[in-house]
Amino acid sequence: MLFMINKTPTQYGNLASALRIAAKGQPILLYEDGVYAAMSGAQSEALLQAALADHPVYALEADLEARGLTRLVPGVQVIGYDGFVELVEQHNVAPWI
Amino acid sequence: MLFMINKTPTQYGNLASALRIAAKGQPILLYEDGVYAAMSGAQSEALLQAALADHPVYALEADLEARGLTRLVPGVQVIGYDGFVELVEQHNVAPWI
Amino acid sequence: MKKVAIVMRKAPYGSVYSAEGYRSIMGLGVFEMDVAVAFVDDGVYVLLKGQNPAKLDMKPLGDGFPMLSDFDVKQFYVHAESLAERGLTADDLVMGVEVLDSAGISAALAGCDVVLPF
Amino acid sequence: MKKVAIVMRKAPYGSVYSAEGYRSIMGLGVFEMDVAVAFVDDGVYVLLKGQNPAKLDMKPLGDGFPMLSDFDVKQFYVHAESLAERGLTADDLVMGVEVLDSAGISAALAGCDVVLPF
Amino acid sequence: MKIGVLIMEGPYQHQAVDSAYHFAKAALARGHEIAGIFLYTDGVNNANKFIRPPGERNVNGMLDELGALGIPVIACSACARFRGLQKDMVSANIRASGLGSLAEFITAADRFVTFGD
Amino acid sequence: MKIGVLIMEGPYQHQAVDSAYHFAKAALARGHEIAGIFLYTDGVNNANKFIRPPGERNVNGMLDELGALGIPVIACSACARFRGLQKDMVSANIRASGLGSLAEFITAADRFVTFGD
Repeated sequence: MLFMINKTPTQYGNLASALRIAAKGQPILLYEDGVYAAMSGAQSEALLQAALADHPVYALEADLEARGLTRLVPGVQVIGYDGFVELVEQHNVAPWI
Repeated sequence: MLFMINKTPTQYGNLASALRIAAKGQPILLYEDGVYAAMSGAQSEALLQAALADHPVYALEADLEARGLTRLVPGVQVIGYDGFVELVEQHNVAPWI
Repeated sequence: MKKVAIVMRKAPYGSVYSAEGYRSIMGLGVFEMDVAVAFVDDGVYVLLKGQNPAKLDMKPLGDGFPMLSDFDVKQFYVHAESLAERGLTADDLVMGVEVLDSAGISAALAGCDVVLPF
Repeated sequence: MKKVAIVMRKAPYGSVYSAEGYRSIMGLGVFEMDVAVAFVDDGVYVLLKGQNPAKLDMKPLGDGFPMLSDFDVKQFYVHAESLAERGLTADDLVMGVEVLDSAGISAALAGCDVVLPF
Repeated sequence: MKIGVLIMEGPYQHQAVDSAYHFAKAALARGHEIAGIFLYTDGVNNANKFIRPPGERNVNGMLDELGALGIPVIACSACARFRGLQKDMVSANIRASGLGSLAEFITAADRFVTFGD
Repeated sequence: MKIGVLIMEGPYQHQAVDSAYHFAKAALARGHEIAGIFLYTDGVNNANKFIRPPGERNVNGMLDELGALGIPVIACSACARFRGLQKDMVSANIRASGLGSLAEFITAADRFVTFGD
């Protein structure tokens, strides 16, 4: 199951909620406003570190670039839409929107 | 300044944000999904108690009834749309949506 | 037969999502599809007893759920932590449901082919 | 002359709100109106340097803000705690702004007749 | 008192337009004047006269009713172009116009309330 | 692989339809088939052929382009009635139909992805 997160972790509970439900090893995709969770130095980094401890975490490149996000938490894997499709090939999808 | 909150306190940061910005004594109106913050016994009750310590807190009756909310935190003042208008008569409005 | 999970995470009335989630359960239930419904986060509010949106000129939502069994939809899961955080118990809900912990919800979703979020 | 505060609390691109907030600043600035802009919560992301939504086929937003002074909009306030929580400093922003604590933002809003939220 | 209203979400998807309507009716009942209702971003979709909800409240009808009382109800013309709302789709008591109308309502109003998401 | 797509938000207000479009294009580029794109709730507003954004991407054009490739793009007919989207406003390569189409797409698809708010 691929958990898809499209909201910021600073004003919305989506990422925290997904981390309660997702089983260890299931991947997390940050896209749209969800990519802000990948920023290093933010208070929400603790949440992302918790995610990385149990899950592969991906962030969509087009959404990172749009928002000017460059300082990312190490371990987050930046992927394009083709990588997004590849994840969907491998997993059923749980849009945690 | 009347701070208007229309989101739940459990998945959205709106109420917490308004409480940082609102000056002591400025009223808070819970309406739409914001009325869930008025429920007693929820974990978010601590946030509402903090609000009540510094602000008059109002909740819109039509929205409470729609959602079946009856067990309210003591101190929350239930008002109709006419009460909403009365608050707007007395204050400029900051919709914290 | 495809197994579809309707996952409700939003509160009712403030947005159309929960009402449309309900309509999609009925709509998909009439087709050959194995539908499960999970209530997580603010979605647990959808099942709260005593909803009455008459003053908003809207239709009540919660009371419709017990009737979904007529559409052969019988798997209803509620997330225990989401209930507890909101100061709610199973007695506050319009129907009997299976209350599951996070691992239980996770397992229920893992058994489905499709997750539709509302 | 009416004093209007545009309060930006949402992140850009995910929804239209910040883009329309920008358009409303320009639109109202040409009329006889005293416009102040406050960036709070996720709204501080609107001013982040280096935005490039070319791959989304959208228009970049942040770079437009320094030009708003041409429309006589010159009061820009950023909430200090919102910046700090996001690991950002004033150097990360596209323009010089007044960084205010919560009491400062509160006072700025209290001096306005109208708050438009975006 | 004169009260201005801004609506930023469309019909049925969010409660915003419903809240705005009930607020406006209550304001009128308390003897206030509504300086104007400006429909912005998705709010313009409420102006669509072809809205036909089977067995539910008609959100366009509700706003049009306020327009029929003489309240200016204005849909942002730029937002309308972005959303495919053409002039002949707008109900009788609503008009399309620019942000100047919003500025006008703000100028005229003693209080101003925004409803959105 | 066959992939189904559901879109629950309208043009410009949210990024959902843009994300869905870029995802679908990438899926096609990787050799997949799109079983169908279902436009639900505000998603039906993307079907409006009168969308004319001055100097910006045309969201209706993007979905219509996918329809022209032979992908079924279906707007929920009940949601369309609630939102005033009439049949003659729907662009050439999009059609209105019921939830049966959504069920059909789910049945046909190996994977199913929803975009919304």
